[in-house]
Amino acid sequence: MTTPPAVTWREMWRITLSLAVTCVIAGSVLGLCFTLTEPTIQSHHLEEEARMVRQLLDLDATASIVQVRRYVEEGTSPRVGYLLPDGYHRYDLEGRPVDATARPETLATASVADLDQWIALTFPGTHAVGRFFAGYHADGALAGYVTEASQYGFKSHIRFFVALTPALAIRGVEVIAHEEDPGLGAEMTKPFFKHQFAGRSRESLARLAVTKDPLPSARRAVVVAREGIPYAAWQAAYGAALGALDRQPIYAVTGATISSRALTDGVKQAVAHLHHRLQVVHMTAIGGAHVPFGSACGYFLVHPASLGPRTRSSPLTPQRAKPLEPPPQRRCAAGPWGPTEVSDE
Amino acid sequence: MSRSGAVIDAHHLEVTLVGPGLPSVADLRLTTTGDPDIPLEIAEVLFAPEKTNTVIVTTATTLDTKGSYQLFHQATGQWYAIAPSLIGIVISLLLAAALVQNFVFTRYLGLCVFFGVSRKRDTAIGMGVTFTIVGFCSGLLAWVLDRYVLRPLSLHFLEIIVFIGVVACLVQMTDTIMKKLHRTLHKKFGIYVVLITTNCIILAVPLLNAMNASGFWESLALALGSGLGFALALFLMSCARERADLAPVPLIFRGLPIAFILAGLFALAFLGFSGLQV
Amino acid sequence: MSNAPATAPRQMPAPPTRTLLWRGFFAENPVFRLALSLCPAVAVTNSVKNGLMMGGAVLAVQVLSSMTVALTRAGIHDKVRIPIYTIIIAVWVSVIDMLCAAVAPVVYAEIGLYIKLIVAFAIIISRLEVFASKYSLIPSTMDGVGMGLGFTFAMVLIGALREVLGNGSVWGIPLVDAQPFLLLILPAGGFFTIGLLMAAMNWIDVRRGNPLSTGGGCH
Amino acid sequence: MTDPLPPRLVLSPGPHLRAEMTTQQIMWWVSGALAPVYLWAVAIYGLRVIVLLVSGIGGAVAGEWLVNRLRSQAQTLSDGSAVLTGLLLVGTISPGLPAWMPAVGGFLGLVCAKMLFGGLGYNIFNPALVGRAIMMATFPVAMTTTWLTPRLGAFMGTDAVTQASPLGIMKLEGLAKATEILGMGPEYYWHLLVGLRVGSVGEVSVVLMLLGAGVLLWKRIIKWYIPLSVLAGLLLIALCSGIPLFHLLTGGLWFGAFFMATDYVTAPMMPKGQIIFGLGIGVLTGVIRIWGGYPEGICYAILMVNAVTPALNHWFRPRRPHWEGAPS
Amino acid sequence: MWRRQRPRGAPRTFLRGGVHMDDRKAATAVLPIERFVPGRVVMPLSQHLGAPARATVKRKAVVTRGDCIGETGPDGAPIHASVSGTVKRVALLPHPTAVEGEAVEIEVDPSIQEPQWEERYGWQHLPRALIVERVQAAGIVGLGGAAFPTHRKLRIPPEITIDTVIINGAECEPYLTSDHRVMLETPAEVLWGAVIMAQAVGAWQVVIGLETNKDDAAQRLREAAQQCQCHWPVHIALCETRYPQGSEKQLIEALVGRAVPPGKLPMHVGVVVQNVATAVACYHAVRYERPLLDRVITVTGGGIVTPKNLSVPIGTLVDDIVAACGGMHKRTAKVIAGGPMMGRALGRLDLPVIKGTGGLLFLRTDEVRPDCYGPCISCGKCLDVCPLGLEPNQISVYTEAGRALETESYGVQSCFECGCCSYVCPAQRPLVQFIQIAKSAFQRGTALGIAVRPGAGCHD
Repeated sequence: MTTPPAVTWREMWRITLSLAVTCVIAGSVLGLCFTLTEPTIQSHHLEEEARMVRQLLDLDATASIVQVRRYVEEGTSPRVGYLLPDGYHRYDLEGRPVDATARPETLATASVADLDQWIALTFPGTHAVGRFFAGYHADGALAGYVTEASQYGFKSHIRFFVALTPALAIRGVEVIAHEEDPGLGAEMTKPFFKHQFAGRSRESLARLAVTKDPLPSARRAVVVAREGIPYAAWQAAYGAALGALDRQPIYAVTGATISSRALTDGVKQAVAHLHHRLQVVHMTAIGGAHVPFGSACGYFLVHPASLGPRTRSSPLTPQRAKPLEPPPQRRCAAGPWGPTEVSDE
Repeated sequence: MSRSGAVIDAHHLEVTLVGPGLPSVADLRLTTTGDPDIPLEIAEVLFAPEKTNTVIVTTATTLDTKGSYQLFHQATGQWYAIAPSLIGIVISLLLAAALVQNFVFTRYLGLCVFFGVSRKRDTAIGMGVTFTIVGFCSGLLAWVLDRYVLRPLSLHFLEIIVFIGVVACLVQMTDTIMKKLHRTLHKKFGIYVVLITTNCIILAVPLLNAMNASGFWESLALALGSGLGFALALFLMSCARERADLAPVPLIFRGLPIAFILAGLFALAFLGFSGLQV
Repeated sequence: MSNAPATAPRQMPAPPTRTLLWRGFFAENPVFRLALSLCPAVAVTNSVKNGLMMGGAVLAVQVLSSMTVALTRAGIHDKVRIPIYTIIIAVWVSVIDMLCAAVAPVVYAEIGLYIKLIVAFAIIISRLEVFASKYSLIPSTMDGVGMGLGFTFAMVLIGALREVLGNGSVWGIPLVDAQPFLLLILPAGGFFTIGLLMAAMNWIDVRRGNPLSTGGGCH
Repeated sequence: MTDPLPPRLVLSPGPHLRAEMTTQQIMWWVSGALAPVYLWAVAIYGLRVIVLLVSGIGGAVAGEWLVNRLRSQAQTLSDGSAVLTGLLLVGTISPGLPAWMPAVGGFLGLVCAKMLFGGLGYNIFNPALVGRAIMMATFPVAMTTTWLTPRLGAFMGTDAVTQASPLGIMKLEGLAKATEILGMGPEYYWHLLVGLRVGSVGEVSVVLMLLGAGVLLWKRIIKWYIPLSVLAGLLLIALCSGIPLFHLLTGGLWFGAFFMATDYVTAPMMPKGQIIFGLGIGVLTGVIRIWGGYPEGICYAILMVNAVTPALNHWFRPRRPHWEGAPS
Repeated sequence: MWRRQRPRGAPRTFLRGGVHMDDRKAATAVLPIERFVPGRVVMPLSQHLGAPARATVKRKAVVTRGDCIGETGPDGAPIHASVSGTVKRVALLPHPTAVEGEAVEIEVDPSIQEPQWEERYGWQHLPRALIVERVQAAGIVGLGGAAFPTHRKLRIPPEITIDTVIINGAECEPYLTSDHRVMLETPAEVLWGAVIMAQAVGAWQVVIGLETNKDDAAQRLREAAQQCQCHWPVHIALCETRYPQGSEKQLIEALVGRAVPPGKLPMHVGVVVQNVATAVACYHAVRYERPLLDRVITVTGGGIVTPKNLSVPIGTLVDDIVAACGGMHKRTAKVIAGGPMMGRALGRLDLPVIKGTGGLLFLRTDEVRPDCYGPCISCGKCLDVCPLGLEPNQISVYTEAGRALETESYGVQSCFECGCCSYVCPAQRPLVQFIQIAKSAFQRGTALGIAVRPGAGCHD
C-alpha cells in the first residue's frame, strides 16, 4: 500500500470550496426545479383523484367535489373529528357533537398536508385516518358519495373507492391499488367482477354472499354493460334485468375466492361505515345552526375553474375563501334520512 | 395506553384486565384503532383458563389477526389496546422484507451487484455480511435525517441527494474505520464496502421508508430485512452458480445468461412465499 | 468524420460519432453486454410504456450528466471527482424525477422508485469516469446519447416481449382475448426474458464469428 | 467353442466389474414404482389421466430432444429421466386440467431447469416441479379449479368439477368450517389413506405411494432420511394447527416426500444434509399451508430447499477418518 | 453419531465404506492347486517396485531352477530361474505392467534334474538380520499384488516397535481363490511363515485375517496352529466379506482397530502386513533357502473353458496357461491380470505371469462394464462406499470441467484406488481414472479439460 501524497492546505481549501460550491449549486437547482414542478405534481395528483370521483359519480366538468377528512384524537376520551367545508368538527365516540372550530382565514388556501398539520397542532394527538367525497352537480344537487376504504386481500391490502347514490345504493366500485396475483386476484378489477356491486341497495348488502359458482352469462351481460356508460343510463337500460338483484350473490373470480370475498367484505363494511358516519356529520352545529351535510358549497376538492395547469390548488381550497355563514338550505333533503333519524335525539 | 392483549384468531381475542371480575358484554366496547366510532359486535366474554384477570372476548365480526384494536371497559373507564406485540411485528416485517418481498427476487433491486458478486461463495458471503451491516446503519441514519430534518423542513425534494450522501459518507467512514482498526478485516471486506455504493437496495430502503412514512421499527425491520434478504439471495445464488459453473451449459448461455435463468428459477421458488402472513 | 476538437490538455482523439451512437445498441449494450443497470431492466419492463419512460429518463440523465461533466471537467478537482459526479447525477436524477412526476403521473406512480434509483446505476457514473471526464462536449454528449439509446432499446425490447406475451397487449391495448402467458410478467419471467435475450445476443455474436465474452457485472 | 486369440481384447482400466443398478435402471424403477399410483388415478379419474400423462411426458421428451438437437449432441432420451420428469409432473397437477397444459409445463420445466444447465445431473432445481411452478404461474385458474370427484370405475367418467381439494377448503374456509364440510371422521381419514378424495393425479392414495416407496427402499434406490424428515418437519408445524393427522395424510406430501424430494440430482448427498433438507421441506410445506398464500406448499417448499442443496453439500461432507496429525 | 457399530459376535470389519459384492469364487474355490510347467518361460527383470534387476546370464546359457539370473542392489529383489533349461534370448519383451521390459526367455530342458533344497539347521531360531537376509536372497516380493520387496518391509528402523504381524488372507477381490487354496492345502507353511516374519520384526503376536467366505481355511489354520507347536500367539480372525477388506489399512482397522494416517505406513502403528503367499515364500526361503520360483494363480472367469487353480513357474506365458485350461471362449473381451477390481487388463496373451500376479481373469463381453459413461447424478453412492471418506463424484466433475486443481479438499491425494466408487456408480463413470487424472494434474501443476461424454449409447 502506498501512502497517498500529502494534501496541502491550499489544495484542501480548493477541494472544500469546490465541494461546497457544487452542493450549493445542486441545492439551488433542485430547489428551483421543485418550485417549478411542485404545483403541477400536486394538481396532477388531485386531478387524478378528481377524475376518478367524477367518473364514478358521472359528474360533468361543472360539478364540484368536496372531500371530508376524518381524524381520530387519541387519549382517555377519544374524539372523532371531521374536517367539513366550514371547519373542524369534533364528536365523541357515540357521535354527539363536542365542538367545532372554524378554519382560520390564513388557511384559506392551504393544502391537505397543511390542514392536517393545523389540526394536529390545535388538537394534540390527532391524526387523519380516512376520508370520503361528496359530489355536487352545478346546481348544488347532491350527486352521490365516494368513500375510500381498504381491506386485506390475498397478499396485501386492496385499496378501493365505492361510489354511492345519495340513497346509498352502490353506483360502482373501483380498485385503486392492489398486489394480487395476475390472472387470479387481479381479475377483480375487470368489469365482470367489479360491476357486480353496481345497483345494490345498502339494505341488501347485509345479506350479500359470495358464491364460487360461475357467473351466469345473462348476468354477465348486464354486469359488463355497466362499463363505460353512466349509471343512470345503465339502470334505464337494464332496470328490468336488475329486478332481482338483491337476491343475486357476488360471483367470485374463478380461483380467487379469497380476493373476491375480501373485496366484497370491504365494500360491505365501507358502505356500513359511511352510513354510520353520514348520520353523524349530517347534523353539524356551528353557532347553534344545523348545517345539513352537503349544503356547504365552499370547500371544493376540485372546482372546474381550478383545474388549469400550474395553478396552486389544494383539496380543501376554495377559489374564493368563503366565510362560515349558515348557507341556505338547498335541496339537502336528497339524503335518505332526516334529522329525526339520528339515534341520539 | 399500553398493549394488554392479542388477537388469537379471526373471532377471538385475549385481554388482560386491570381489575378482577368478568365484564359483561354490554359493558365493553371494542373498536378497531382507526375506527373508534364504530363498535364491533361482541358475542361473549369468558375468563381465560389458567390465567388471572385475563378474559377471552368472542366477536361476531371477523377480526384481522394482524390488526390493532381498542377495548373500552365502561365500568372502570379503562382502555385496553389489543395489538400484535412489537417483537412480533418487527419479526414479521423482517421476514416479509427478507423472504416474502425479497428485494432481489420480487423487487428486482441490487441486481448489478447480485450478478457481479455471486460467482464465488466466499465473495458472496463477504458482500452479504458487509452489506447487511452497512445497509442497516445507513437505513437508520437516513430515517433519522428524513424524520427530523427533511420532513419538518419540507425538503423532501432533496431526499435523493441526501440519501446518496448518507450512503457515500457511511461507506467512506466504514472503510476508514476498518482500515484503522482492523487491517485483516479491511483486507477481507474492504472491496465489498466500496461496491456497496452501486447497490440500489441501500438507496431503495430509505426511499421506500420515506415514501411510506415508516416509523422507527418499520424502518429498522426494512433495513435489516433487506440486508438479510440480499445476503441470503447472494449466498444461495453463489452456491448454485458454483455448481452451474461445472456444468456443460450451452455455449451461448455461459456466464450471465445462465445466471439470469437461475435467478428466474429462484424467483419462481420464492413465489411460494407469496401471500405469506407471518 | 471525427468531431473531436483537440483543445483539452489530456485529450485523446474521440471515436467517430457513428460509433459513439451505435455501440450502445449491440456491442456495448448497457443491459445485455455490460450487465450494468439491471434492476430497472427487470423491474419496470412489464410494459413497453414503462420501459420507454425509464429508458427516456436514463437517456436524459446520462446525456445531461455527461454534458455537465464535459463542460465543467476543468474545474473538478481530481481528488473529489467521484463525489462531485455523484452529486451531479443525483441533481439530474432529482430533476428528471420531478419532471416525470409532473408530466406523466400515471406511469410515474408505477416506476417512480426506479427513476429515483437511477442515481445508483453504475452505467452512468462509469460513462462519466470513462468518457465524459476525458472528452469535450460534443463527443461526450454523443456518447451519452448512444448509451442512453442503447439502454432505451433494451428496455423497449424486453418490455415489448413481456407485454405482448405476458399481458397480451401492446401499449396497454389488448391484442387478443386469449389467455396470455402470465409467467412473463412475474419476476421470474423478467429474469427468463433477459437471460434468453442475452443468449440470443451471444448467438448472433457466435454467428458473426466473434469471440464470446462471458464476463459482465460491475466491478 | 474356443478360439485361441479373440479378435480384440478390451484394454479399459479397472475396476472391471460394476454394480447392477445403472442410471437408466434407477429411472425405470422409479417410474415403475409410480405405476400403481397412476393405475389408481386411471381407476378413479378415468382415461383422461392417460391423456395427461402422454401430454406431460411428450412435452418433457420434446424439450430434451429439441435442446439436444439444437446443440447437435447425442440424444439422451434413453436414460429415462425425461420420461420420469413428465411422469412426476403429471402427478402434481389436478386431473381436470386441459390436456395441452402438461405438455407446456413439461417442455418448459425440462428446458429451463435441466437442459439449459447441461442436461441430467447438472440441474439445480427439480425439473418436474419447475414445470409445475411455471404452470401455476401461467395457468393459475386452471391449476387451482379443475379438481374432479374420484369415482371408482369412472373410465370415461363424468367430468364434474367439484369443490376444491381438502387443503383448498381448509385455506379458504378456515378450520372450523372445513371440518364441517369435510366431515372429519374415521371414515374420512380412511378415504384419505386409500385415496378416495379430491386431489392431484399422483397424490391421492397414500397406501399405493407407500407401496411404491417400499419398492424403492427395498431396491436401495432411496434412503429413508429424506422422506422421514419431510414427514417429521411437516408434523412439527402441523401440530400447531391442531389437526396434524389431516395435514399428514392430505395434499402432495407423500408424493413429494418419496418421489420428488428424493431426486438424486437436487437433493444433498450426505445423511445429515438430507435430514436438514427434508426437515426444511416439511417445515416450509407446513408454513405455506398454514400461513402462506397457497393451499399446498410442498412444490414450492422443495424448490426453495433445492436452492439450499449446493450449500448443504458443501457443509456436510463425508467424515474423513484419521486425519489429525497426518501429513496431507 | 452415524458411525456403524459392529454387533456383538459379528465378524470384524473396517469402519466405513466398502462394498458387499458377489464374490464369484464358487467356480474355483473347491479346485485343488494343480501343478503346470510350460515349455518355456519369460522372466522379466522388473518384477518388483524399484529399479529393475540386471541380467547375469547370456543367450544359450544353461540354467538350473533356482539359479540367480538377475541381480539387484540392496533394495531390490533378485530374479531366479524358475525352470531348468537354456536361455534363448535376453531382450526387450512385452511386459504385463509396463509396455515392455528386459526379460530372459528360458526354454525348458526336461533332462535337467530339479535341484532339492535341504532344510537348514536352526532355521526356527535365526537372528532377525539373518532372516531378512535369506528373504532378500530369495527375491521375495509382496505377492498380494503390490510387489514391494518383502525384506524392506521386514527391515524395521530401530526407533519403531512392531507388536503385530498380520497375515492378509482376506482375498477380497471377487473370482480369486489362490490364497484360499494355499491356506487350505498348506496351512502349516502359512503359519510358520507368519511366525518367522514375526521373529524378523520382533512382533509378539500374529493375526491371520480371513473373510467369512473362507471359514474352511480358517478351520484348517486353527487345526494347524494346534499341531505345529510353533509356540507363538497366533490368532485366526474372521472378517466380514466386504471389499476392500484385503487392503492393508482396512485390514489393520478391522483386526487391531488402529488407523493408519494418510501418508504413513502400517509400521508406524506397530503393524506389519504380509500376504499369505508371501508368508509361504518366506517359510521356504528361511527353512530351505529356496528362492521364490512358483506362483499359485487362479485362472477363472466366464471366458475360460476350465477354470483352475494353478501353481506355475514364474514367467509362464498366459498363452500356455490358456492352453492348459482348455482355451478361451469366443466372446472373451477382457483378460485381466489380478482381480477384477484392481487388476490390469492385458492387451495380448504372450505376457508372462510375474511375482505379483495373483490370478488371470477372462471376462466375456456380457461380464465387463461398458466403456462409456453418463453424467454424475449426485446419487452419493460413491460417498457411501469410499473407505476413506473421499468425494469421487466431486473430483470427477471438477476434473471433467478441467478444474482438477481445485479438488484438493475432496481428498484426491489420499485415494488408494480400490475402485469401490467406480463399481457402484450407476452412471458407470470411471471415477478412479478421474482421480488418477487429477493426481497427475497435481504432479504436473496444470489441469486439462476433458470432453464430457454424456451417457448416450451407454444404455442401448
